[in-house]
Amino acid sequence: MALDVTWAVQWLRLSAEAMAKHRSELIELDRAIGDSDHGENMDRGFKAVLQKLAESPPETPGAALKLAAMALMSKVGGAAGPLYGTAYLRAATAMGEAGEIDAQLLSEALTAARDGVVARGKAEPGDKTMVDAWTPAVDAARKAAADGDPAAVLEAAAAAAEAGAVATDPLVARKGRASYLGERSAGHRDPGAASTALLLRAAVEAADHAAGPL
Amino acid sequence: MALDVTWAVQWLRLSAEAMAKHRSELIELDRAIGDSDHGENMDRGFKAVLQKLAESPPETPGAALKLAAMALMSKVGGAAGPLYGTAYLRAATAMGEAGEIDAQLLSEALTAARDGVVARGKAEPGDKTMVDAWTPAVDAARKAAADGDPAAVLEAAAAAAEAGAVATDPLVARKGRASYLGERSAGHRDPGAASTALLLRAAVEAADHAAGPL
Amino acid sequence: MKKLINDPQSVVDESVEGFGLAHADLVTVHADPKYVLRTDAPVAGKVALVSGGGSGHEPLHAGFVGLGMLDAAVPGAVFTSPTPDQIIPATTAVDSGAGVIHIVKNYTGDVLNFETAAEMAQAEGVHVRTVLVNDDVAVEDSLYTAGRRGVGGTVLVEKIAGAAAERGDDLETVLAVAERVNRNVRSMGVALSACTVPHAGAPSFDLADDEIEIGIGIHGEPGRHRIAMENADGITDRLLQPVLEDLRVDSGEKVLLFVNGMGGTPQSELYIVFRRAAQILNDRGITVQRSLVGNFVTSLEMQGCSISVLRLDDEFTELWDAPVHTAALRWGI
Amino acid sequence: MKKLINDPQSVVDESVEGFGLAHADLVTVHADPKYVLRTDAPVAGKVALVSGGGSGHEPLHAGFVGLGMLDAAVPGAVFTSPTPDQIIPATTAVDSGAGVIHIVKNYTGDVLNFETAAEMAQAEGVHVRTVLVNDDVAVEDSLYTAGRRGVGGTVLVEKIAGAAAERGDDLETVLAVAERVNRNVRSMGVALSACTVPHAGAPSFDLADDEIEIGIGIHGEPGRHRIAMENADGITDRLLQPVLEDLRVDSGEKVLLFVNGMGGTPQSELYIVFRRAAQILNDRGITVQRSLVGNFVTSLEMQGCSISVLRLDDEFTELWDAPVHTAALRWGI
Ligand SMILES: Nc1ncnc2c1ncn2[C@@H]1O[C@H](COP(=O)(O)OP(=O)(O)O)[C@@H](O)[C@H]1O
Ligand SMILES: Nc1ncnc2c1ncn2[C@@H]1O[C@H](COP(=O)(O)OP(=O)(O)O)[C@@H](O)[C@H]1O
Ligand SMILES: [Mg+2]
Ligand SMILES: [Mg+2]
Ligand SMILES: [Mg+2]
Ligand SMILES: [Mg+2]
Repeated sequence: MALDVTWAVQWLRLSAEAMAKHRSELIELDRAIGDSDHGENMDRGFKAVLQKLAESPPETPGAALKLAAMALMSKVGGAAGPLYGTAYLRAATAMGEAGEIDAQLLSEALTAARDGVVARGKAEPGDKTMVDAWTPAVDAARKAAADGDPAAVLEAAAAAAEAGAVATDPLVARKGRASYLGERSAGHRDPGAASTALLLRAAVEAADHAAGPL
Repeated sequence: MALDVTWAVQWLRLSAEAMAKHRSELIELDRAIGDSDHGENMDRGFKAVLQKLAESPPETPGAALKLAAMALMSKVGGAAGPLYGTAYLRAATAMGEAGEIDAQLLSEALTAARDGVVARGKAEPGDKTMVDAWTPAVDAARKAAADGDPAAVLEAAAAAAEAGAVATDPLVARKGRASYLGERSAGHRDPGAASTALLLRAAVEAADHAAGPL
Repeated sequence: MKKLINDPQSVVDESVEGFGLAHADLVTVHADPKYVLRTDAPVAGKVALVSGGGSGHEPLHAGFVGLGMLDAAVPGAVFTSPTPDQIIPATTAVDSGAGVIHIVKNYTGDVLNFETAAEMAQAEGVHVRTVLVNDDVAVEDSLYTAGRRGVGGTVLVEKIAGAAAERGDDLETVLAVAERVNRNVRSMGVALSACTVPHAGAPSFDLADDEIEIGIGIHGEPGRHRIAMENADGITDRLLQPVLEDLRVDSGEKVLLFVNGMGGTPQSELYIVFRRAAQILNDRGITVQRSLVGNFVTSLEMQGCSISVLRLDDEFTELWDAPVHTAALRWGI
Repeated sequence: MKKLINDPQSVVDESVEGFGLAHADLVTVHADPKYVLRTDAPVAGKVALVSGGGSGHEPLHAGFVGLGMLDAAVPGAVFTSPTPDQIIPATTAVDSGAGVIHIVKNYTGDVLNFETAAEMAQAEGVHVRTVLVNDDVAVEDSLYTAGRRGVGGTVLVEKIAGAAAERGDDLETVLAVAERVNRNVRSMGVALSACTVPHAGAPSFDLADDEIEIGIGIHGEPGRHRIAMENADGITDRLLQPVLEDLRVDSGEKVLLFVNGMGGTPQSELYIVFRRAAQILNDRGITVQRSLVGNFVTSLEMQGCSISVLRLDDEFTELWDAPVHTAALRWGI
């Protein structure tokens, strides 16, 4: 199974589906410790991604992610917009012109994405942000990359991101809007970590699809 | 039993008690078809009456009612303030300098009060206003006056006012704030008719008190 | 009931006191009896305007005391008209000899209390004239009611008559201007929620989550009818149509469009209503020459709005544009 | 959820469109990407001020576009910061060559989006400087948070820096004024009720009938702690004390006292809070030299208020008093 542009486009489509499907859930998470907009923002952003995809179909995985980055940057707003925008842009840059993404390149792209989030947001692991999903995902991806199977890399990343998101529950936020709540932020999942996990799961599903008929 | 200044003062005191006790009930009536203030207005007004009574004790029943008229006029506000103010002023004028009010004078004073309300408010019987309590009260008082017992006049007036207030329930208001509701005003008691009944009942009780020890 | 108050009985006292502290450059507050004067009252040779009514409609009326508008405001208890013992001294205090106009919203209580006060001030030698504001088209059948209520249009009467007084018009001329504004303005309101009168402690009416009250007044009283919730454009249509019908404003005419918030509705929503109303007027060939959007005649924290349309002529426009300096309306100075 | 809206997704579009229709003399609205310009922008030789942020805080920011204040406002989705593709064209549109200042409330989203936009506008040759407003003392421990939020003080920064720009100060001077305002203002807010974000459909937090949230921001986010309901004086004390402590304002100093409504609180209650706050300042020998009371930085229909205190010096007072002509603040013109 190859992670080519078909996979990348499918990933973005399934991401859009996931954001629409989990919109209320992400709003609800953000309502508890933020300002009730994360699901709305992500849904709006990925709808814009779909539109861009229809307007100008990309030719490489990197181009697909770059297109997504631009759409997210200009339509999501809030903290998540620039953070995801940077993440996708850095990943796209890492992928370069490659027509197919192998396990190694995939793990490098995920690492670049995470580094982009950290560079923009300056959050550290444990601050109860999307970094707490990205960082374990990157660690798991790098480990899995040794075996050379990109699908396994994706699965490892998604599973680790999911665990990372769950692990934000007890944390006290130190970055982003939830940090204003201090101790009261504990006991709730970080919305951005949750959306990161959903997006990485969509990447796995896209790879499954790409393996079978579309 | 004589309706002298002691009775008049007692009437005003018991009126104040009744307004305080039924404050919420009158607010609730006004909430349904008005603006939720009648009980508050009357309570505030009669508290002012009590204060005036303490400051300058009146020497005749007429003086007591005049004092009440002035206090009500300046503290009740809304529609009820000028209407009750006029009623008490006209009654006071009818009573003149008399030290004791006999049945005939009492019925004349009640008539003058009612006429004052009508002159100011221009409501007709059936318009769902306090006139619907005052008018039957006056009719009953005049009939009872023939027997010469002022206590019986008061009782007749109070009972008729109570019945008149109850009879406003099905009416559609044509005067005052409730008239804006049109048909929707039916099915609720008029707050002003209800307070008129309470005030006339207080007059009866004052006469009972005046008969026994104060 | 949660309110930023200390005691339901002291709401008006403390609020008016705070108003006086915040706007000491504009107004002088008299505590007992309670009324609010322009600091420079009486203004020599000027016809004075006095208005008043129940409290709970802020900024009406005290927020409109100042140059180019009211000379005095007389606040009653919440939703309860003020009493003659307040209105009389306010009236005499602002009279420069040129006479005083009482701007009275048409409610039985306000009418009766101002009537008494006018009579007594007149007896003290003040020339008092009264204009009754009754712009509310929600009251359909004025023969069988206390007559149309004064609502949003009141601000427009106060502003335009205030400018006429400020430019030096005499008593009868200012009165005629005020009456002409009243004849040329119509309003209608909607409530999405009731308000809670502090001393009552309970909402002034009960409204289900999917219901709205059409044709409400400004005292938290229920409206003429209750309908299922609609979108903003639908509600705007329902408010504007009776206003336009009653005002009989034609294509080619110019109007002032006033979208007034009832107190608890965010400004963003008022502009959504304004947008639709302006579109409708535009479609009918009516020019929106002036506009006003905001909380001016409120019902405590009620959610909802009213729409007022005033037919403009050159004189009205000139008087509207004339300088005004009050706590709630200010321009040209 | 009952709101005067047509569709949760079109709230900002329609509201800003209505705003443009109502204030066509003051502003030009660009629909896509969305931003609001002073009609006469770019003003030759003048440093331009651009602000923006999530919608739902009206009149902030579009209500402050006009002479003596902002040159452009950039509204995001409700409670969501705008994006660089809006901020960049707004920035270039108002630049006369004298440079542009971004007034940014300190929230991660606003900071990141304005940062990106500033970088790109800079790359297009516009001199962009940024002032971060962070006046909210409710955020106590800024080392372990995203830092203090920008709340009520934002209006004061916009007004005073706007006046400096209007009088012809250069880029660095206006920036210095803006930063000096920010250093001299502190705020703290309370919510009596939550607000409902249109697209969310549910209140932004749940509050019992006898509870209030102290230290709220302006995005419907919960505050720092929740306490039992208190009276207005008690609440005012709780808000004002940390403000005064943090600002370290002393007897003999002069301040501007700003009581800001969160959107759903009646004006009468704001004046009750103002009264108490003015009394406390007075008791401490601090002079309330200027005051501002009203809904200026709101959270939709939230009930509650914030108190801001700005330490005044002669320059600030002069700049505060300078003419301003915007939809929401106007004087001297
Ligand atoms: N400094 C930061 N670094 C990394 N992620 C952050 C940072 N600040 C916020 N986030 C992420 O952004 C999410 C909130 O996104 P969103 O609700 O869309 O924006 P906003 O907080 O502006 O409303 C948080 O749940 C968190 O995961
Ligand atoms: N025109 C009128 N004639 C007689 N009584 C009236 C008239 N208008 C109102 N009322 C009486 O006044 C009562 C309302 O008083 P109140 O609530 O104190 O004043 P408001 O209506 O100004 O709030 C009504 O219930 C009615 O009995
Ligand atoms: Mg959010
Ligand atoms: Mg009433
Ligand atoms: Mg009343
Ligand atoms: Mg947000």
